[in-house]
Amino acid sequence: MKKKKTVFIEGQITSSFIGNAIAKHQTKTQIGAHNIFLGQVRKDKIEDKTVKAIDFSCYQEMADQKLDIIREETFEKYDLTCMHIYHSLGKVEVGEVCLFVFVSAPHRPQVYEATEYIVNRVKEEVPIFGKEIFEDASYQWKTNV
Amino acid sequence: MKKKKTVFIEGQITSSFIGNAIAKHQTKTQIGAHNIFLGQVRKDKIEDKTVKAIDFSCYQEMADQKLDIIREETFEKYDLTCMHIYHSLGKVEVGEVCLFVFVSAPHRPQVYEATEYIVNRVKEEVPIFGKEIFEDASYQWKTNV
Amino acid sequence: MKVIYFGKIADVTKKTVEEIELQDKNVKSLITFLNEKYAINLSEMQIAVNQNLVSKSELLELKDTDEVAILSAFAGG
Amino acid sequence: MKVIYFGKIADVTKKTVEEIELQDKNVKSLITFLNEKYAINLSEMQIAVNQNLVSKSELLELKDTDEVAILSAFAGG
Repeated sequence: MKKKKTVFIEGQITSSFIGNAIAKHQTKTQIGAHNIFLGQVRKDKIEDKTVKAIDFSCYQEMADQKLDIIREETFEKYDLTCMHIYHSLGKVEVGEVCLFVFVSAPHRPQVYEATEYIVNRVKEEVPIFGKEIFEDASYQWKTNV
Repeated sequence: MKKKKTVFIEGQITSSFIGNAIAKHQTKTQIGAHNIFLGQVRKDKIEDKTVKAIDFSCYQEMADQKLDIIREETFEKYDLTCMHIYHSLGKVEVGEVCLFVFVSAPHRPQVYEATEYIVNRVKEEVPIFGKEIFEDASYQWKTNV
Repeated sequence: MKVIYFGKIADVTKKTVEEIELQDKNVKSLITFLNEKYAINLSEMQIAVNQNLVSKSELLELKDTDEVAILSAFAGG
Repeated sequence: MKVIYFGKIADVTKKTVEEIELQDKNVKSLITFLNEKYAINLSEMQIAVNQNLVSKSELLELKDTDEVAILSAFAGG
């Protein structure tokens, strides 16, 4: 049976978590190229309000299924040694990382495109919802456009 | 006067160095997307020999100039908030990271291509030399083809 | 039929799960129900049946054993 | 004229810097010198004058104040 991947992380994805993930790949000596995408919560201004944090939630059963499909189809499409996707749930403050996509391959040509492909599919297909919380404690629901 | 950038690092680029670099960008709240490329020394087999490490050296005055040009032209070409390039000098063992390119922008569309552009130019234009040291202590000079 | 709500939808309905009895058990009449009870517009919702998005114009039949979810716009990343 | 060597070139010449006297102070005769003294082929070297690569077919004049560097293939990354 396939090991269940832990994709969702409560709160921000810390820089030390990312550093550890990189360190763990040093034993995979067939790898020559890593590419990493990080989504960071931006201090957006919307009209007169300023984003302070995003509160993420998800439809977990569907999200897990969609992430499995994305993983499978990415491996079919690109020659990768490994790939990892992590996303925050709950509150992530401005400046903190909420998405971490990590792609590794023997050689570099495909790693950039593979990363972009994964990030786009995660944004479009995975049922994750985000409440943009403003500095005055009001909020609005974020949409990926 | 422009602050001199430290690009060259003695030995491997550690995962904690990379983690720290990520952490430092959390105060830049206009950033929404980071893309990171890492070059890792691969355990290549060349005929019957196995690579154990690469010993890097460079023509520093020329390398610094070329890196300045690459930085400048990347900023002209892509809408980035910041970018960093780090490369190892001296001995880097198999599994260790020798190149770290870090690109950040408000939005994600250009970060992948900008990273690829920088990595390609670093490999083609910066006078860095590498001795591939085999497990039997013999060596050969690496070439980027 | 059990229907689950996510994101902005759950915010509007003020619940995350609801037992709904429809005359015609299909997607169309579920949309009508949501529109009438909560004033949720078609454009604001996506419908997943057993974890797969379905077309909102479909007359797809819904079974009591189906997992039916009403989702607002995705916002991951 | 001072010439500096890098990478495999320095490995072959067994030095990193050398004072060279050429009859004709230009790129062509420098290449000839390196080929005769060290058997370094044209295809194995790149020539930088004042930190910029120059064409190896050029008859570019070299001044004593120029920084002339002979480089092997680049291998960064």
